[in-house]
Amino acid sequence: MIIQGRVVDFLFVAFLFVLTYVLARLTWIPSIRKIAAFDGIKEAVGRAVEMGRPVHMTPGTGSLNANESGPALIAGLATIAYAAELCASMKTPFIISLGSSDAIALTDQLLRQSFMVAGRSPEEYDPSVIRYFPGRDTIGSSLAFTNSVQGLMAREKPAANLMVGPFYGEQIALCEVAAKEGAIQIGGTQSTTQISIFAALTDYHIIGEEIFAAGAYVSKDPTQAKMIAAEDVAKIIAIALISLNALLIMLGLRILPFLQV
Amino acid sequence: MSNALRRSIPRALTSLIGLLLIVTYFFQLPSSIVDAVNFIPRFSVVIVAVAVGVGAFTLLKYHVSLIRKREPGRWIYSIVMLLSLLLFVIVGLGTGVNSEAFSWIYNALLVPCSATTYAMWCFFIASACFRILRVRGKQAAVLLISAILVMLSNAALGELLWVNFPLIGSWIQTVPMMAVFRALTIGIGLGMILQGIRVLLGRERGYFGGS
Amino acid sequence: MDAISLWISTALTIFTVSLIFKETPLYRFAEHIFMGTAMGYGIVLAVKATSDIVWTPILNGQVIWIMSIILGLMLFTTFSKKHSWLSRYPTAIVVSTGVTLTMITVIRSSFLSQITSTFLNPIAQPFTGSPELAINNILVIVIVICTLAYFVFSGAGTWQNNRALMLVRKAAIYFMMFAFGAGFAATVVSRIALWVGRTRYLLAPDSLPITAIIVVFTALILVGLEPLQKMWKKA
Amino acid sequence: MDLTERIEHYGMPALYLLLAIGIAIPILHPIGLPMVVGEDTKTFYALVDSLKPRAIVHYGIDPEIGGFEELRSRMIAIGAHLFAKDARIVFAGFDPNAPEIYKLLINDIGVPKGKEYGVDYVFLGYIPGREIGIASYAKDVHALLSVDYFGTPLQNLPLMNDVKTIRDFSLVISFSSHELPINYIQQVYVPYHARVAVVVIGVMAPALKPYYPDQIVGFLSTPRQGAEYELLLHRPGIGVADFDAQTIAHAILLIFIVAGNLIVLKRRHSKRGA
Repeated sequence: MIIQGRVVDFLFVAFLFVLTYVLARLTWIPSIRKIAAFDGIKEAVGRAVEMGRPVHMTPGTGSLNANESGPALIAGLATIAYAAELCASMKTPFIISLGSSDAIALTDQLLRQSFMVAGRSPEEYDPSVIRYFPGRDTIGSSLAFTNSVQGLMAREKPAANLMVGPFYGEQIALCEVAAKEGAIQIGGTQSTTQISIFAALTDYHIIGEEIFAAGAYVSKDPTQAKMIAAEDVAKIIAIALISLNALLIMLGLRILPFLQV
Repeated sequence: MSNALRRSIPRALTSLIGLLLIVTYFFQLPSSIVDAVNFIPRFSVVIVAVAVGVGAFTLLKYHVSLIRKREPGRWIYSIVMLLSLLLFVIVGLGTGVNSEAFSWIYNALLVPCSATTYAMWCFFIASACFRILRVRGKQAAVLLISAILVMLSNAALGELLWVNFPLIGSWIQTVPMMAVFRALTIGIGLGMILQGIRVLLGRERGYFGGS
Repeated sequence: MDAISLWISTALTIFTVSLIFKETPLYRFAEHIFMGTAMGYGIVLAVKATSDIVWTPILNGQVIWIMSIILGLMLFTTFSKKHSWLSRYPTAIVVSTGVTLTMITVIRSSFLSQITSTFLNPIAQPFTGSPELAINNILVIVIVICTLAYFVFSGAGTWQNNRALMLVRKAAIYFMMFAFGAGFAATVVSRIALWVGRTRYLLAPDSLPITAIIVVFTALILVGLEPLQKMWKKA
Repeated sequence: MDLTERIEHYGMPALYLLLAIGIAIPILHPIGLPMVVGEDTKTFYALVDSLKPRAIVHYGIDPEIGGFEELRSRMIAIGAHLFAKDARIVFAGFDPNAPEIYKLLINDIGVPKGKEYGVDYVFLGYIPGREIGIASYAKDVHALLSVDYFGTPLQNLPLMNDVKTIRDFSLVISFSSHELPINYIQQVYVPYHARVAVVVIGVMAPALKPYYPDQIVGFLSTPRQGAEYELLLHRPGIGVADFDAQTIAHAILLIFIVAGNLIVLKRRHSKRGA
């Protein structure tokens, strides 16, 4: 039996699973709207090549197994893997600041893959591009990470600064230090309290959920676009529910109780 | 076989664990099964704790290489880093986290550094205001207007100009801002769910399966 | 607090904050102290957490917990070129728990309950509600719908080119910019408060003289270091 | 170099210096800039003021150490007010920083003469488990804890003998820098309908505002309300100094925002001219 109070939740997840399955079977391939920020990554890497300065990337701090920060970290790493691929194919140096010790192995694997996709030999990949600083998963606060990355950016003077992942306020410091070095900045996070800072401070802002679209957006795999389409269907359902309720409630009918089961 | 060990089995493991966790969350199952599945999150907590060693090793490896190379302007600081790390670990593991010595080091070294790194955000937000809040275009103008309205309503200055300023600020935060953030929350939630499905199906690029 | 720790913590405070002007050896010194102590603290916490969770059950005969340690140690294979694939097993466990646990909680907290809290009455019970409430409710509904519609990605070049939808997306951008401005400004007060607190610490009666001495010293380094280095090179 | 270039070049360091000095002045010598006391503060003040003598109040020390500074003036003023109203206070925290903050706080509040530990106030220390911790605390304090922070058995503390569940509290206040107050609402208000008042840092305000005034009876979310509270209490302290510092800092920021926009205007103008 389904646990009480979780029926609607379950139906919804089941619906999404079925939807993705059905969409994956179809031959129809949805076309995905352009996300300017992802094209900004290309521009940023290109600028780093021109200026002969490195690209700095960070997925923020947090733990892979934690609520919310885990998915955001994976989304950030997907974007970073793409940017690293661009850097590798243009032979431009890059630095990755990690604040999550459990993500080191994953990052290492992703970077090897990026080098291979970019057509470089795995021997050319130098694991020391991954700089680790104790972050939220280790000491419960991101301040040591922030402090070290500030120093790193002030010394290495990156031409571009890519920040995608879980951030908890430290991005204001990272953005300002990078701005002082004249870096072009791209940022995005899942935390609603922190989105505004990125929107105000970065040149290209990956807004909210767009960070989760990264992998799908940059890959040529048509299934990925179908996953995005499934998300769109759910969003349209949300819009429909809200508008439907607005109409019905004026007529004195309530659909709210059905969603609270 | 080797490909199975390297790729397929980890991928299958991911899907299996995810499925087990979903099923135990939604369905009423015998407590023996629930207890067994509850082992998984606790296992992963231990893995994350052990992973700190991987982090420490990565950090040490980099700094030891700086010291070996006698990197100008860097290696001396790497020694400082190593020494403070050693001091903390020796005192912490030797005398325990509740000892006097440990809390002395904690309060003299770690607390001022973290408090100051945090407090510096005051200067960074100030320079961000100066640098960013400029009318460069229509969108920037909208951002500037709402930012100034909220700032005025938070400080006494707005109130001196007009008594109702604080009301404007709180209206902006409770109506339009809240509405936008609610929509963003819905979208981000969906993004996370779909990402979860991608991971479980082995289709997420940020995870091994994506290629 | 005793005098030595007062000197040390005041010095670290001022050295750290000096980064806003320039990166100097003073900042670098404080930075590496912080890095080292934080890592050390992290190690101590991790050792304690591991032994707290694992040690007692193992002593009670639950040998399966040794597996969790072994899985954790498998992450270290990332440093070897040949065996790094072994690290995929622990990563698989960590990632799938993180992703799945988020997934099942987010359905309620970020999706369903956010939708149900937008179940507002646009005319706010015409006979009892206030006109302001009605306007606010309509605004909330419109903004939520526009912003949601902005994030519909698929259908580019086909039905998304609809005039009305383009207008909705444009409106959504302005709504978002307005919200981001407010969200940005709302953090200003808290951020200023942080430095106010630090200033209060630096200017407390017993640390005031120490602060003065270290500020002067730091200022001298900030201003004088570069000319000095140039002179040194010339000589 | 013309004026706009000069502003661009020297603007940042000048802004930093002015800000540091502008904040330092009122900390050394509070100015006492004029202010209007807001409705939320008046409501909160009346809430505490209407407590009956010997009423029991839960004082939740739930901020992170970094968020404490922003809450400090409000925590002190409300604590002092509770003591002045002869309320009995149970200090406890659901954030690991609670013990550190308690030591600073009790020193700041200054326990009035005649108030005795164990009779008029107790400190239960840090209670782990966040939401689960709050739920078990609300259900039965004695089942959750057997000793206070200092190791004294709860039955030896006269105050704790009058406390069993959350229903014994006339008022439950949470001071926090993160989402713990939401857990209070879920675990204390929803099941027991206890009177919950919440004091948070500005960043958390949007998250909690929707609950006020339906689920929570008092809500403070900006540091200036600390100053307002001090004025109502006739006990000017760090809140007033904080408020002066905030006002000066905001004035400096606004001046620099105007200067930044002048640069943009000037550039646009000169481009058109050229």
